Amino acid sequence: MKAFNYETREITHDEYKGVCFVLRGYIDAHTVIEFEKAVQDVISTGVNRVILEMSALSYVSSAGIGAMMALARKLSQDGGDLVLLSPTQKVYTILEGLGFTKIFKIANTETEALQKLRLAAPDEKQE
Amino acid sequence: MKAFNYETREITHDEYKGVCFVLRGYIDAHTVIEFEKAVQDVISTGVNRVILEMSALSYVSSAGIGAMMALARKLSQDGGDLVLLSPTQKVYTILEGLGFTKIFKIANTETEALQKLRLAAPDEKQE
Amino acid sequence: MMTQEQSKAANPKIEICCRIDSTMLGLLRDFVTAVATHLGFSPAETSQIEICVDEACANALEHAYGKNTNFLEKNQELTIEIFFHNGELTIRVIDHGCGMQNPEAAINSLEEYLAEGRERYRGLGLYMMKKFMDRLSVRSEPGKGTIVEMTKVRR
Amino acid sequence: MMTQEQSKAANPKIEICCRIDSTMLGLLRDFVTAVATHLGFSPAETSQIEICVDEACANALEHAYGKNTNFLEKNQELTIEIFFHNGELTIRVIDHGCGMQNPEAAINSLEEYLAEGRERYRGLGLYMMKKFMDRLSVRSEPGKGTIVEMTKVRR
Ligand SMILES: Nc1ncnc2c1ncn2[C@@H]1O[C@H](COP(=O)(O)OP(=O)(O)O)[C@@H](O)[C@H]1O
Ligand SMILES: Nc1ncnc2c1ncn2[C@@H]1O[C@H](COP(=O)(O)OP(=O)(O)O)[C@@H](O)[C@H]1O
Repeated sequence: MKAFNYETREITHDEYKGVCFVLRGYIDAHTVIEFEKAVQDVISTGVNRVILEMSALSYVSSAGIGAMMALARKLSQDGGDLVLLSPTQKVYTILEGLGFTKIFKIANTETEALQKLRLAAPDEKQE
Repeated sequence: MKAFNYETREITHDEYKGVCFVLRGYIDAHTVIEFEKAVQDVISTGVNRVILEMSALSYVSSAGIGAMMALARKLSQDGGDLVLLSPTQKVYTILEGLGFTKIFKIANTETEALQKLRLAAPDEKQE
Repeated sequence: MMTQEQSKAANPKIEICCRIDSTMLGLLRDFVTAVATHLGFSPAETSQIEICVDEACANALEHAYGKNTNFLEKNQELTIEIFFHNGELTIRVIDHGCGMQNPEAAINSLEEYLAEGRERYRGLGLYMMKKFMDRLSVRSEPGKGTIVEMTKVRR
Repeated sequence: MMTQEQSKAANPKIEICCRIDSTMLGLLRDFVTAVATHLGFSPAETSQIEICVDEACANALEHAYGKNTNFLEKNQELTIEIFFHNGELTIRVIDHGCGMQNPEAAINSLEEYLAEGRERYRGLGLYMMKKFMDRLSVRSEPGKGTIVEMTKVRR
Protein backbone atom coordinates (compact mmCIF):
# COMPACT_ATOMS: atom_id res chain seq x y z
CA MET A 1 0.00 0.00 0.00
CA LYS A 2 2.98 2.32 -0.11
CA ALA A 3 2.40 5.24 -2.45
CA PHE A 4 5.70 4.78 -4.25
CA ASN A 5 8.64 2.46 -4.07
CA TYR A 6 11.18 0.88 -6.36
CA GLU A 7 13.94 -1.64 -6.75
CA THR A 8 17.02 -1.31 -8.87
CA ARG A 9 18.74 -3.95 -10.92
CA GLU A 10 22.08 -3.51 -12.67
CA ILE A 11 22.17 -3.97 -16.39
CA THR A 12 25.40 -5.78 -17.18
CA HIS A 13 27.10 -4.55 -20.30
CA ASP A 14 30.77 -4.28 -21.21
CA GLU A 15 30.62 -0.79 -22.56
CA TYR A 16 28.31 1.16 -20.30
CA LYS A 17 26.85 1.27 -16.82
CA GLY A 18 23.15 0.67 -16.82
CA VAL A 19 20.39 0.37 -14.23
CA CYS A 20 16.82 -0.83 -14.44
CA PHE A 21 14.38 0.74 -11.97
CA VAL A 22 11.38 -1.42 -11.18
CA LEU A 23 8.81 1.20 -10.17
CA ARG A 24 5.72 0.54 -8.07
CA GLY A 25 2.80 2.68 -6.91
CA TYR A 26 2.35 6.10 -8.43
CA ILE A 27 4.41 9.16 -9.27
CA ASP A 28 2.47 12.34 -8.59
CA ALA A 29 3.34 15.79 -7.26
CA HIS A 30 3.86 14.17 -3.86
CA THR A 31 5.96 11.11 -4.64
CA VAL A 32 7.91 12.64 -7.51
CA ILE A 33 10.42 13.88 -4.97
CA GLU A 34 11.31 10.31 -4.00
CA PHE A 35 11.52 9.33 -7.63
CA GLU A 36 13.84 12.22 -8.46
CA LYS A 37 16.04 11.40 -5.50
CA ALA A 38 16.24 7.70 -6.44
CA VAL A 39 17.25 8.57 -9.97
CA GLN A 40 19.73 11.20 -8.81
CA ASP A 41 21.42 8.75 -6.45
CA VAL A 42 21.95 6.29 -9.24
CA ILE A 43 23.07 8.55 -12.05
CA SER A 44 25.51 10.33 -9.76
CA THR A 45 27.46 7.04 -9.73
CA GLY A 46 28.14 7.39 -13.45
CA VAL A 47 25.26 5.34 -14.79
CA ASN A 48 24.09 6.67 -18.15
CA ARG A 49 21.65 4.01 -19.39
CA VAL A 50 18.38 3.66 -17.55
CA ILE A 51 15.34 1.46 -18.02
CA LEU A 52 12.20 2.38 -16.08
CA GLU A 53 10.13 -0.77 -15.67
CA MET A 54 6.62 0.67 -15.28
CA SER A 55 4.26 -2.30 -15.30
CA ALA A 56 3.40 -1.80 -11.62
CA LEU A 57 3.17 1.98 -11.84
CA SER A 58 -0.51 2.84 -11.68
CA TYR A 59 -0.31 6.56 -12.31
CA VAL A 60 2.09 9.23 -13.52
CA SER A 61 1.18 12.93 -13.32
CA SER A 62 2.77 15.82 -15.18
CA ALA A 63 5.33 16.06 -12.40
CA GLY A 64 6.34 12.45 -13.10
CA ILE A 65 6.45 12.99 -16.84
CA GLY A 66 8.56 16.08 -16.28
CA ALA A 67 10.99 14.15 -14.08
CA MET A 68 11.30 11.48 -16.77
CA MET A 69 11.90 14.14 -19.41
CA ALA A 70 14.61 15.72 -17.30
CA LEU A 71 16.18 12.31 -16.76
CA ALA A 72 16.12 11.52 -20.48
CA ARG A 73 17.83 14.80 -21.27
CA LYS A 74 20.47 14.35 -18.59
CA LEU A 75 21.28 10.83 -19.79
CA SER A 76 21.50 11.87 -23.40
CA GLN A 77 23.82 14.74 -22.44
CA ASP A 78 26.02 12.11 -20.81
CA GLY A 79 26.00 10.02 -23.99
CA GLY A 80 23.44 7.61 -22.53
CA ASP A 81 19.78 6.89 -22.91
CA LEU A 82 16.44 6.19 -21.24
CA VAL A 83 13.86 3.55 -22.14
CA LEU A 84 10.41 3.17 -20.58
CA LEU A 85 9.49 -0.49 -20.26
CA SER A 86 5.94 -1.87 -20.16
CA PRO A 87 3.83 1.10 -19.10
CA THR A 88 0.28 0.05 -18.25
CA GLN A 89 -2.43 0.67 -20.83
CA LYS A 90 -3.67 3.52 -18.67
CA VAL A 91 -0.33 5.30 -18.41
CA TYR A 92 0.44 4.63 -22.07
CA THR A 93 -2.84 6.18 -23.18
CA ILE A 94 -2.13 9.35 -21.24
CA LEU A 95 1.41 9.60 -22.65
CA GLU A 96 0.06 8.98 -26.13
CA GLY A 97 -2.73 11.56 -25.77
CA LEU A 98 -0.11 14.18 -24.97
CA GLY A 99 2.31 13.16 -27.71
CA PHE A 100 4.97 11.69 -25.42
CA THR A 101 5.00 8.27 -27.04
CA LYS A 102 6.85 9.95 -29.92
CA ILE A 103 9.39 11.47 -27.55
CA PHE A 104 10.19 8.69 -25.11
CA LYS A 105 11.62 5.37 -26.21
CA ILE A 106 9.10 2.79 -25.06
CA ALA A 107 9.57 -0.98 -25.05
CA ASN A 108 7.27 -3.86 -24.25
CA THR A 109 9.85 -6.48 -23.35
CA GLU A 110 13.15 -6.33 -21.56
CA THR A 111 14.93 -7.58 -24.71
CA GLU A 112 13.37 -4.79 -26.73
CA ALA A 113 14.33 -2.31 -24.00
CA LEU A 114 17.96 -3.46 -24.03
CA GLN A 115 17.95 -3.33 -27.81
CA LYS A 116 16.70 0.26 -27.82
CA LEU A 117 19.22 1.22 -25.17
CA ARG A 118 22.07 -0.41 -27.05
CA LEU A 119 21.28 1.18 -30.36
CA ALA A 120 21.23 4.54 -28.72
CA ALA A 121 24.87 4.51 -27.75
CA PRO A 122 26.73 7.10 -29.82
CA ASP A 123 29.72 4.77 -30.21
CA GLU A 124 27.47 2.18 -31.78
CA LYS A 125 25.84 4.46 -34.30
CA GLN A 126 27.55 2.67 -37.20
CA GLU A 127 25.11 -0.24 -36.90
CA MET B 1 -17.92 -3.11 -13.21
CA LYS B 2 -21.54 -3.93 -12.47
CA ALA B 3 -22.48 -3.29 -8.85
CA PHE B 4 -24.09 -6.68 -8.42
CA ASN B 5 -24.69 -9.74 -10.53
CA TYR B 6 -24.90 -13.49 -10.11
CA GLU B 7 -25.12 -16.83 -11.82
CA THR B 8 -27.03 -19.85 -10.64
CA ARG B 9 -26.03 -23.45 -10.83
CA GLU B 10 -28.28 -26.37 -9.96
CA ILE B 11 -27.17 -28.68 -7.20
CA THR B 12 -28.11 -32.17 -8.30
CA HIS B 13 -29.37 -34.35 -5.52
CA ASP B 14 -31.93 -37.14 -5.48
CA GLU B 15 -33.82 -35.94 -2.48
CA TYR B 16 -34.00 -32.18 -2.75
CA LYS B 17 -33.86 -29.30 -5.16
CA GLY B 18 -30.84 -27.14 -4.59
CA VAL B 19 -29.30 -24.09 -6.20
CA CYS B 20 -25.91 -22.46 -5.84
CA PHE B 21 -25.79 -18.70 -6.42
CA VAL B 22 -22.40 -17.41 -7.51
CA LEU B 23 -22.53 -13.80 -6.31
CA ARG B 24 -20.40 -10.97 -7.64
CA GLY B 25 -20.00 -7.30 -6.73
CA TYR B 26 -21.57 -6.04 -3.54
CA ILE B 27 -24.86 -6.26 -1.69
CA ASP B 28 -25.74 -2.95 -0.08
CA ALA B 29 -28.96 -1.01 0.51
CA HIS B 30 -29.05 -0.34 -3.24
CA THR B 31 -28.36 -3.77 -4.76
CA VAL B 32 -30.09 -5.81 -2.06
CA ILE B 33 -33.30 -5.44 -4.05
CA GLU B 34 -31.80 -7.38 -6.95
CA PHE B 35 -30.45 -9.99 -4.60
CA GLU B 36 -33.81 -10.47 -2.92
CA LYS B 37 -35.53 -10.76 -6.28
CA ALA B 38 -33.00 -13.31 -7.56
CA VAL B 39 -33.47 -15.45 -4.48
CA GLN B 40 -37.25 -15.09 -4.58
CA ASP B 41 -37.41 -16.20 -8.21
CA VAL B 42 -35.49 -19.34 -7.41
CA ILE B 43 -37.12 -20.43 -4.17
CA SER B 44 -40.58 -19.88 -5.64
CA THR B 45 -39.81 -22.86 -7.89
CA GLY B 46 -39.64 -25.12 -4.86
CA VAL B 47 -35.92 -25.02 -4.21
CA ASN B 48 -35.17 -25.37 -0.52
CA ARG B 49 -31.37 -25.81 -0.38
CA VAL B 50 -29.24 -22.85 -1.28
CA ILE B 51 -25.53 -22.23 -1.38
CA LEU B 52 -24.34 -18.62 -1.70
CA GLU B 53 -20.87 -18.68 -3.24
CA MET B 54 -19.42 -15.40 -1.95
CA SER B 55 -15.77 -15.39 -2.99
CA ALA B 56 -16.37 -12.57 -5.49
CA LEU B 57 -18.63 -10.58 -3.21
CA SER B 58 -16.62 -7.61 -2.01
CA TYR B 59 -19.07 -6.13 0.46
CA VAL B 60 -22.27 -7.00 2.32
CA SER B 61 -24.09 -4.35 4.36
CA SER B 62 -26.71 -4.92 7.06
CA ALA B 63 -29.36 -4.98 4.34
CA GLY B 64 -27.53 -7.90 2.70
CA ILE B 65 -27.07 -9.71 6.00
CA GLY B 66 -30.78 -9.20 6.73
CA ALA B 67 -31.74 -10.62 3.34
CA MET B 68 -29.55 -13.66 4.00
CA MET B 69 -31.11 -14.12 7.43
CA ALA B 70 -34.59 -13.95 5.93
CA LEU B 71 -33.58 -16.47 3.29
CA ALA B 72 -32.14 -18.84 5.88
CA ARG B 73 -35.33 -18.69 7.89
CA LYS B 74 -37.55 -19.23 4.86
CA LEU B 75 -35.51 -22.22 3.73
CA SER B 76 -35.50 -23.81 7.15
CA GLN B 77 -39.29 -23.32 7.40
CA ASP B 78 -39.49 -25.27 4.13
CA GLY B 79 -37.33 -28.04 5.58
CA GLY B 80 -34.31 -26.82 3.68
CA ASP B 81 -31.11 -24.99 4.47
CA LEU B 82 -28.68 -22.24 3.53
CA VAL B 83 -24.88 -22.39 3.45
CA LEU B 84 -22.53 -19.47 2.78
CA LEU B 85 -19.53 -20.59 0.77
CA SER B 86 -16.12 -18.91 0.77
CA PRO B 87 -16.82 -15.40 2.01
CA THR B 88 -13.80 -13.14 1.61
CA GLN B 89 -11.69 -12.42 4.65
CA LYS B 90 -13.18 -8.94 4.73
CA VAL B 91 -16.80 -10.10 4.71
CA TYR B 92 -16.05 -12.92 7.13
CA THR B 93 -14.47 -10.55 9.63
CA ILE B 94 -17.54 -8.32 9.61
CA LEU B 95 -19.89 -11.30 10.04
CA GLU B 96 -17.70 -12.58 12.84
CA GLY B 97 -17.50 -9.22 14.57
CA LEU B 98 -21.29 -9.15 14.75
CA GLY B 99 -21.69 -12.77 15.84
CA PHE B 100 -23.15 -14.06 12.57
CA THR B 101 -20.52 -16.73 12.03
CA LYS B 102 -22.28 -18.62 14.82
CA ILE B 103 -25.65 -18.23 13.15
CA PHE B 104 -24.95 -18.90 9.48
CA LYS B 105 -23.51 -22.16 8.23
CA ILE B 106 -20.28 -21.22 6.52
CA ALA B 107 -18.12 -23.48 4.36
CA ASN B 108 -14.77 -23.06 2.71
CA THR B 109 -15.08 -25.62 -0.05
CA GLU B 110 -17.95 -26.78 -2.20
CA THR B 111 -17.66 -30.28 -0.75
CA GLU B 112 -17.94 -28.89 2.75
CA ALA B 113 -20.90 -26.77 1.66
CA LEU B 114 -22.72 -29.78 0.21
CA GLN B 115 -21.91 -31.73 3.34
CA LYS B 116 -23.40 -29.05 5.58
CA LEU B 117 -26.43 -28.77 3.35
CA ARG B 118 -26.94 -32.51 3.32
CA LEU B 119 -26.64 -32.96 7.04
CA ALA B 120 -29.23 -30.35 7.57
CA ALA B 121 -32.01 -32.28 5.87
CA PRO B 122 -34.56 -33.34 8.46
CA ASP B 123 -34.99 -36.71 6.75
CA GLU B 124 -31.31 -37.40 7.19
CA LYS B 125 -31.13 -36.52 10.85
CA GLN B 126 -30.44 -40.13 11.80
CA GLU B 127 -26.85 -39.81 10.58
CA MET C 1 7.34 12.50 19.18
CA MET C 2 5.37 14.85 17.03
CA THR C 3 5.98 18.54 17.06
CA GLN C 4 2.93 20.72 17.24
CA GLU C 5 3.20 21.49 13.56
CA GLN C 6 3.32 17.89 12.56
CA SER C 7 0.31 17.08 14.62
CA LYS C 8 -1.56 19.91 12.93
CA ALA C 9 -0.53 18.55 9.56
CA ALA C 10 -1.88 15.17 10.56
CA ASN C 11 -5.26 16.74 11.18
CA PRO C 12 -7.04 16.78 7.85
CA LYS C 13 -10.65 17.79 7.61
CA ILE C 14 -12.60 16.64 4.64
CA GLU C 15 -16.19 17.48 3.99
CA ILE C 16 -18.32 15.83 1.36
CA CYS C 17 -21.66 17.28 0.54
CA CYS C 18 -23.94 15.54 -1.90
CA ARG C 19 -27.47 14.64 -2.75
CA ILE C 20 -27.78 11.12 -1.50
CA ASP C 21 -29.32 8.49 -3.70
CA SER C 22 -28.81 4.78 -3.54
CA THR C 23 -26.17 4.70 -6.26
CA MET C 24 -24.05 7.12 -4.23
CA LEU C 25 -23.53 4.63 -1.42
CA GLY C 26 -20.81 2.70 -3.25
CA LEU C 27 -18.94 5.87 -4.07
CA LEU C 28 -18.99 7.10 -0.52
CA ARG C 29 -17.80 3.71 0.74
CA ASP C 30 -14.89 3.80 -1.69
CA PHE C 31 -13.95 7.25 -0.50
CA VAL C 32 -14.13 6.45 3.18
CA THR C 33 -12.15 3.27 2.58
CA ALA C 34 -9.48 5.24 0.78
CA VAL C 35 -9.32 7.80 3.61
CA ALA C 36 -9.06 5.19 6.36
CA THR C 37 -6.42 3.18 4.51
CA HIS C 38 -4.52 6.35 3.80
CA LEU C 39 -4.56 7.23 7.51
CA GLY C 40 -3.02 3.90 8.41
CA PHE C 41 -6.00 1.94 9.67
CA SER C 42 -5.65 -1.83 9.21
CA PRO C 43 -7.78 -3.61 6.60
CA ALA C 44 -10.05 -5.00 9.34
CA GLU C 45 -10.50 -1.57 10.98
CA THR C 46 -11.04 0.01 7.58
CA SER C 47 -13.83 -2.36 6.66
CA GLN C 48 -15.50 -1.69 10.01
CA ILE C 49 -15.33 2.04 9.32
CA GLU C 50 -16.62 1.47 5.79
CA ILE C 51 -19.66 -0.50 6.86
CA CYS C 52 -20.58 1.89 9.68
CA VAL C 53 -20.47 4.93 7.41
CA ASP C 54 -22.43 3.04 4.78
CA GLU C 55 -25.10 2.14 7.33
CA ALA C 56 -25.39 5.75 8.45
CA CYS C 57 -25.69 6.96 4.84
CA ALA C 58 -28.23 4.25 3.99
CA ASN C 59 -30.27 5.32 7.03
CA ALA C 60 -30.28 8.91 5.83
CA LEU C 61 -31.51 7.74 2.44
CA GLU C 62 -34.04 5.27 3.68
CA HIS C 63 -35.32 6.71 6.91
CA ALA C 64 -34.48 10.41 6.96
CA TYR C 65 -35.55 11.14 3.42
CA GLY C 66 -37.87 8.17 3.09
CA LYS C 67 -37.90 5.47 0.50
CA ASN C 68 -41.46 5.88 -0.65
CA THR C 69 -41.80 9.60 -0.99
CA ASN C 70 -40.80 11.17 -4.24
CA PHE C 71 -37.27 11.85 -3.21
CA LEU C 72 -36.59 13.97 -6.25
CA GLU C 73 -38.70 16.65 -4.71
CA LYS C 74 -36.52 16.76 -1.67
CA ASN C 75 -33.09 18.10 -1.44
CA GLN C 76 -31.78 14.91 0.16
CA GLU C 77 -28.62 16.65 1.17
CA LEU C 78 -26.10 14.54 2.99
CA THR C 79 -22.91 15.85 4.50
CA ILE C 80 -20.04 13.70 5.60
CA GLU C 81 -17.41 15.38 7.72
CA ILE C 82 -14.15 13.62 8.34
CA PHE C 83 -11.63 14.61 11.01
CA PHE C 84 -8.44 12.92 12.02
CA HIS C 85 -6.56 13.84 15.13
CA ASN C 86 -4.11 11.94 17.31
CA GLY C 87 -4.90 8.60 15.73
CA GLU C 88 -8.64 9.08 16.05
CA LEU C 89 -10.85 9.23 13.00
CA THR C 90 -14.16 10.95 13.55
CA ILE C 91 -16.85 10.85 10.91
CA ARG C 92 -20.08 12.78 11.05
CA VAL C 93 -22.97 11.83 8.81
CA ILE C 94 -25.49 14.65 8.71
CA ASP C 95 -28.94 14.68 7.12
CA HIS C 96 -31.78 17.18 7.15
CA GLY C 97 -34.53 14.62 7.06
CA CYS C 98 -37.34 13.57 9.37
CA GLY C 99 -35.18 12.86 12.41
CA MET C 100 -36.03 10.20 14.94
CA GLN C 101 -37.80 10.12 18.27
CA ASN C 102 -35.59 7.83 20.19
CA PRO C 103 -32.14 6.98 18.93
CA GLU C 104 -31.49 5.01 22.12
CA ALA C 105 -34.14 2.49 21.09
CA ALA C 106 -31.77 0.76 18.68
CA ILE C 107 -30.93 -2.82 19.51
CA ASN C 108 -27.97 -3.59 21.72
CA SER C 109 -27.28 -7.24 21.03
CA LEU C 110 -27.59 -9.90 18.42
CA GLU C 111 -30.10 -11.67 20.66
CA GLU C 112 -32.47 -8.72 20.35
CA TYR C 113 -32.04 -8.82 16.59
CA LEU C 114 -32.83 -12.51 16.41
CA ALA C 115 -35.58 -12.45 19.01
CA GLU C 116 -37.77 -10.06 17.20
CA GLY C 117 -38.57 -12.63 14.52
CA ARG C 118 -39.72 -10.11 11.98
CA GLU C 119 -40.48 -10.71 8.33
CA ARG C 120 -37.40 -8.70 7.42
CA TYR C 121 -34.34 -8.58 9.56
CA ARG C 122 -33.63 -4.92 10.18
CA GLY C 123 -32.18 -2.74 12.84
CA LEU C 124 -28.59 -3.86 12.55
CA GLY C 125 -27.15 -0.53 11.43
CA LEU C 126 -26.93 1.31 14.72
CA TYR C 127 -25.94 -1.89 16.50
CA MET C 128 -22.99 -2.22 14.13
CA MET C 129 -21.92 1.34 14.80
CA LYS C 130 -21.95 0.71 18.55
CA LYS C 131 -20.07 -2.54 18.10
CA PHE C 132 -17.40 -1.46 15.63
CA MET C 133 -16.77 2.13 16.66
CA ASP C 134 -15.04 3.35 19.78
CA ARG C 135 -17.50 6.17 20.29
CA LEU C 136 -20.93 6.83 18.84
CA SER C 137 -23.31 9.70 19.34
CA VAL C 138 -26.62 10.19 17.59
CA ARG C 139 -28.24 13.58 17.85
CA SER C 140 -31.61 13.86 16.20
CA GLU C 141 -34.39 16.36 16.14
CA PRO C 142 -37.72 15.22 14.68
CA GLY C 143 -38.46 17.18 11.54
CA LYS C 144 -35.00 18.72 11.48
CA GLY C 145 -32.55 15.92 10.86
CA THR C 146 -29.91 13.74 12.38
CA ILE C 147 -26.20 13.89 13.12
CA VAL C 148 -24.47 10.56 13.59
CA GLU C 149 -20.96 11.01 14.92
CA MET C 150 -18.65 8.07 15.20
CA THR C 151 -15.02 7.77 16.23
CA LYS C 152 -12.62 4.97 15.54
CA VAL C 153 -9.25 4.82 17.27
CA ARG C 154 -6.35 3.51 15.22
CA ARG C 155 -4.64 0.64 17.03
CA MET D 1 -35.64 8.97 -23.64
CA MET D 2 -35.35 10.36 -20.18
CA THR D 3 -38.27 11.89 -18.39
CA GLN D 4 -37.63 15.11 -16.56
CA GLU D 5 -37.51 13.30 -13.28
CA GLN D 6 -34.92 10.83 -14.44
CA SER D 7 -32.72 13.56 -15.78
CA LYS D 8 -32.94 15.32 -12.45
CA ALA D 9 -31.99 12.11 -10.71
CA ALA D 10 -28.99 11.78 -12.99
CA ASN D 11 -27.77 15.16 -11.86
CA PRO D 12 -25.74 14.58 -8.73
CA LYS D 13 -23.80 17.33 -7.15
CA ILE D 14 -20.95 16.43 -4.92
CA GLU D 15 -18.78 18.87 -3.07
CA ILE D 16 -15.56 17.99 -1.35
CA CYS D 17 -13.94 20.50 0.89
CA CYS D 18 -10.59 19.78 2.46
CA ARG D 19 -7.29 21.20 3.47
CA ILE D 20 -5.03 20.24 0.63
CA ASP D 21 -1.68 18.69 1.34
CA SER D 22 0.38 16.50 -0.90
CA THR D 23 -0.81 13.26 0.64
CA MET D 24 -4.41 14.22 -0.19
CA LEU D 25 -3.79 14.10 -3.93
CA GLY D 26 -4.02 10.31 -4.16
CA LEU D 27 -7.26 10.26 -2.21
CA LEU D 28 -8.87 12.88 -4.38
CA ARG D 29 -7.78 11.01 -7.51
CA ASP D 30 -9.34 7.83 -6.19
CA PHE D 31 -12.58 9.62 -5.50
CA VAL D 32 -12.78 11.33 -8.86
CA THR D 33 -11.96 8.03 -10.56
CA ALA D 34 -14.75 6.32 -8.68
CA VAL D 35 -17.21 9.08 -9.62
CA ALA D 36 -16.32 9.04 -13.32
CA THR D 37 -16.44 5.25 -13.53
CA HIS D 38 -19.73 5.25 -11.70
CA LEU D 39 -21.16 7.75 -14.20
CA GLY D 40 -20.26 5.49 -17.10
CA PHE D 41 -17.12 7.12 -18.45
CA SER D 42 -14.78 4.68 -20.21
CA PRO D 43 -11.48 3.74 -18.55
CA ALA D 44 -9.59 6.00 -20.98
CA GLU D 45 -11.90 8.95 -20.35
CA THR D 46 -11.78 8.30 -16.62
CA SER D 47 -8.00 8.42 -16.51
CA GLN D 48 -8.05 11.69 -18.45
CA ILE D 49 -10.46 13.14 -15.92
CA GLU D 50 -8.35 11.78 -13.07
CA ILE D 51 -5.11 13.35 -14.29
CA CYS D 52 -6.70 16.74 -15.04
CA VAL D 53 -8.25 17.00 -11.60
CA ASP D 54 -4.98 15.90 -10.03
CA GLU D 55 -3.09 18.57 -11.96
CA ALA D 56 -5.52 21.25 -10.84
CA CYS D 57 -5.26 20.13 -7.21
CA ALA D 58 -1.47 19.93 -7.40
CA ASN D 59 -1.44 23.48 -8.79
CA ALA D 60 -3.51 24.70 -5.87
CA LEU D 61 -1.08 23.07 -3.50
CA GLU D 62 2.08 24.11 -5.23
CA HIS D 63 1.28 27.47 -6.76
CA ALA D 64 -1.78 28.86 -5.01
CA TYR D 65 -0.63 28.05 -1.50
CA GLY D 66 3.04 27.85 -2.32
CA LYS D 67 5.46 25.07 -1.68
CA ASN D 68 7.98 27.02 0.29
CA THR D 69 5.86 29.04 2.61
CA ASN D 70 4.86 27.49 5.87
CA PHE D 71 1.64 26.06 4.59
CA LEU D 72 0.49 25.01 7.99
CA GLU D 73 -0.14 28.63 8.77
CA LYS D 74 -2.50 28.90 5.89
CA ASN D 75 -5.89 27.41 5.62
CA GLN D 76 -5.07 25.77 2.29
CA GLU D 77 -8.71 25.11 1.68
CA LEU D 78 -9.53 23.34 -1.53
CA THR D 79 -13.03 22.74 -2.78
CA ILE D 80 -13.91 20.32 -5.52
CA GLU D 81 -17.40 20.61 -6.93
CA ILE D 82 -18.72 17.87 -9.16
CA PHE D 83 -21.79 18.18 -11.36
CA PHE D 84 -23.20 15.73 -13.84
CA HIS D 85 -25.88 16.64 -16.31
CA ASN D 86 -26.89 15.23 -19.68
CA GLY D 87 -23.74 13.15 -20.03
CA GLU D 88 -21.46 16.05 -19.15
CA LEU D 89 -19.27 15.93 -16.08
CA THR D 90 -18.17 19.31 -14.80
CA ILE D 91 -15.57 19.59 -12.10
CA ARG D 92 -14.55 22.81 -10.39
CA VAL D 93 -11.34 23.01 -8.42
CA ILE D 94 -11.38 26.10 -6.22
CA ASP D 95 -8.59 27.53 -4.12
CA HIS D 96 -8.20 30.73 -2.13
CA GLY D 97 -4.53 31.15 -2.80
CA CYS D 98 -2.36 33.70 -4.56
CA GLY D 99 -4.13 33.55 -7.90
CA MET D 100 -2.35 34.09 -11.19
CA GLN D 101 -1.83 37.02 -13.49
CA ASN D 102 -2.37 35.42 -16.81
CA PRO D 103 -3.97 32.01 -17.07
CA GLU D 104 -3.86 32.26 -20.85
CA ALA D 105 -0.08 32.17 -20.76
CA ALA D 106 -0.03 28.40 -20.31
CA ILE D 107 1.53 26.42 -23.13
CA ASN D 108 -0.62 25.27 -26.01
CA SER D 109 1.46 22.56 -27.60
CA LEU D 110 4.05 19.95 -26.84
CA GLU D 111 6.49 21.88 -29.03
CA GLU D 112 6.31 24.82 -26.63
CA TYR D 113 6.94 22.45 -23.75
CA LEU D 114 9.98 20.95 -25.42
CA ALA D 115 11.29 24.19 -26.85
CA GLU D 116 11.71 25.90 -23.54
CA GLY D 117 14.60 23.63 -22.61
CA ARG D 118 14.32 24.35 -18.91
CA GLU D 119 16.12 22.59 -16.13
CA ARG D 120 12.81 21.10 -15.00
CA TYR D 121 10.05 20.31 -17.41
CA ARG D 122 6.99 22.08 -16.09
CA GLY D 123 3.87 23.69 -17.41
CA LEU D 124 2.12 20.58 -18.62
CA GLY D 125 -0.84 20.77 -16.24
CA LEU D 126 -2.99 23.37 -17.95
CA TYR D 127 -1.98 22.01 -21.37
CA MET D 128 -3.33 18.60 -20.34
CA MET D 129 -6.59 20.08 -19.17
CA LYS D 130 -7.02 21.82 -22.53
CA LYS D 131 -6.12 18.66 -24.37
CA PHE D 132 -8.16 16.11 -22.42
CA MET D 133 -11.21 18.12 -21.46
CA ASP D 134 -13.99 19.29 -23.74
CA ARG D 135 -14.20 22.66 -22.04
CA LEU D 136 -11.85 24.49 -19.71
CA SER D 137 -12.17 27.82 -17.99
CA VAL D 138 -9.71 29.32 -15.54
CA ARG D 139 -10.86 32.30 -13.52
CA SER D 140 -8.25 33.75 -11.26
CA GLU D 141 -7.88 36.88 -9.22
CA PRO D 142 -4.41 37.69 -7.90
CA GLY D 143 -4.45 37.50 -4.12
CA LYS D 144 -7.92 35.99 -4.03
CA GLY D 145 -7.71 32.58 -5.61
CA THR D 146 -8.49 30.51 -8.65
CA ILE D 147 -11.42 28.56 -10.03
CA VAL D 148 -10.55 25.94 -12.62
CA GLU D 149 -13.68 24.56 -14.26
CA MET D 150 -13.45 21.66 -16.64
CA THR D 151 -16.08 19.67 -18.47
CA LYS D 152 -15.78 16.25 -20.01
CA VAL D 153 -18.49 14.87 -22.28
CA ARG D 154 -19.22 11.17 -22.01
CA ARG D 155 -19.00 9.53 -25.48
N1 LIG E 1 -30.88 9.23 9.79
C1 LIG E 1 -32.03 8.77 10.30
N2 LIG E 1 -33.18 9.51 10.21
C2 LIG E 1 -34.34 9.05 10.73
N3 LIG E 1 -34.48 7.86 11.35
C3 LIG E 1 -33.40 7.07 11.46
C4 LIG E 1 -32.13 7.48 10.95
N4 LIG E 1 -31.23 6.50 11.22
C5 LIG E 1 -31.91 5.53 11.86
N5 LIG E 1 -33.21 5.86 12.02
C6 LIG E 1 -34.26 5.07 12.72
O1 LIG E 1 -33.61 4.13 13.56
C7 LIG E 1 -34.00 2.80 13.21
C8 LIG E 1 -32.84 1.83 13.38
O2 LIG E 1 -31.84 2.06 12.42
P1 LIG E 1 -30.80 0.91 12.06
O3 LIG E 1 -30.28 0.36 13.33
O4 LIG E 1 -29.78 1.47 11.15
O5 LIG E 1 -31.63 -0.23 11.38
P2 LIG E 1 -32.49 -0.27 10.04
O6 LIG E 1 -32.02 0.83 9.16
O7 LIG E 1 -32.21 -1.62 9.49
O8 LIG E 1 -33.92 -0.11 10.47
C9 LIG E 1 -34.52 2.90 11.80
O9 LIG E 1 -35.46 1.89 11.49
C10 LIG E 1 -35.12 4.29 11.78
O10 LIG E 1 -36.43 4.27 12.30
N1 LIG F 1 -4.22 27.39 -8.76
C1 LIG F 1 -3.20 28.21 -9.15
N2 LIG F 1 -2.86 29.29 -8.42
C2 LIG F 1 -1.85 30.10 -8.79
N3 LIG F 1 -1.12 29.91 -9.91
C3 LIG F 1 -1.39 28.85 -10.69
C4 LIG F 1 -2.44 27.94 -10.35
N4 LIG F 1 -2.50 27.00 -11.32
C5 LIG F 1 -1.54 27.29 -12.19
N5 LIG F 1 -0.85 28.41 -11.85
C6 LIG F 1 0.24 29.06 -12.59
O1 LIG F 1 0.22 28.59 -13.93
C7 LIG F 1 1.45 27.97 -14.26
C8 LIG F 1 1.22 26.79 -15.21
O2 LIG F 1 0.58 25.72 -14.54
P1 LIG F 1 0.68 24.27 -15.13
O3 LIG F 1 0.36 24.31 -16.57
O4 LIG F 1 -0.19 23.36 -14.33
O5 LIG F 1 2.19 23.82 -14.98
P2 LIG F 1 3.16 23.66 -13.72
O6 LIG F 1 2.29 23.45 -12.53
O7 LIG F 1 3.97 22.48 -14.05
O8 LIG F 1 3.96 24.92 -13.65
C9 LIG F 1 2.08 27.60 -12.95
O9 LIG F 1 3.48 27.53 -13.02
C10 LIG F 1 1.60 28.71 -12.03
O10 LIG F 1 2.42 29.85 -12.15
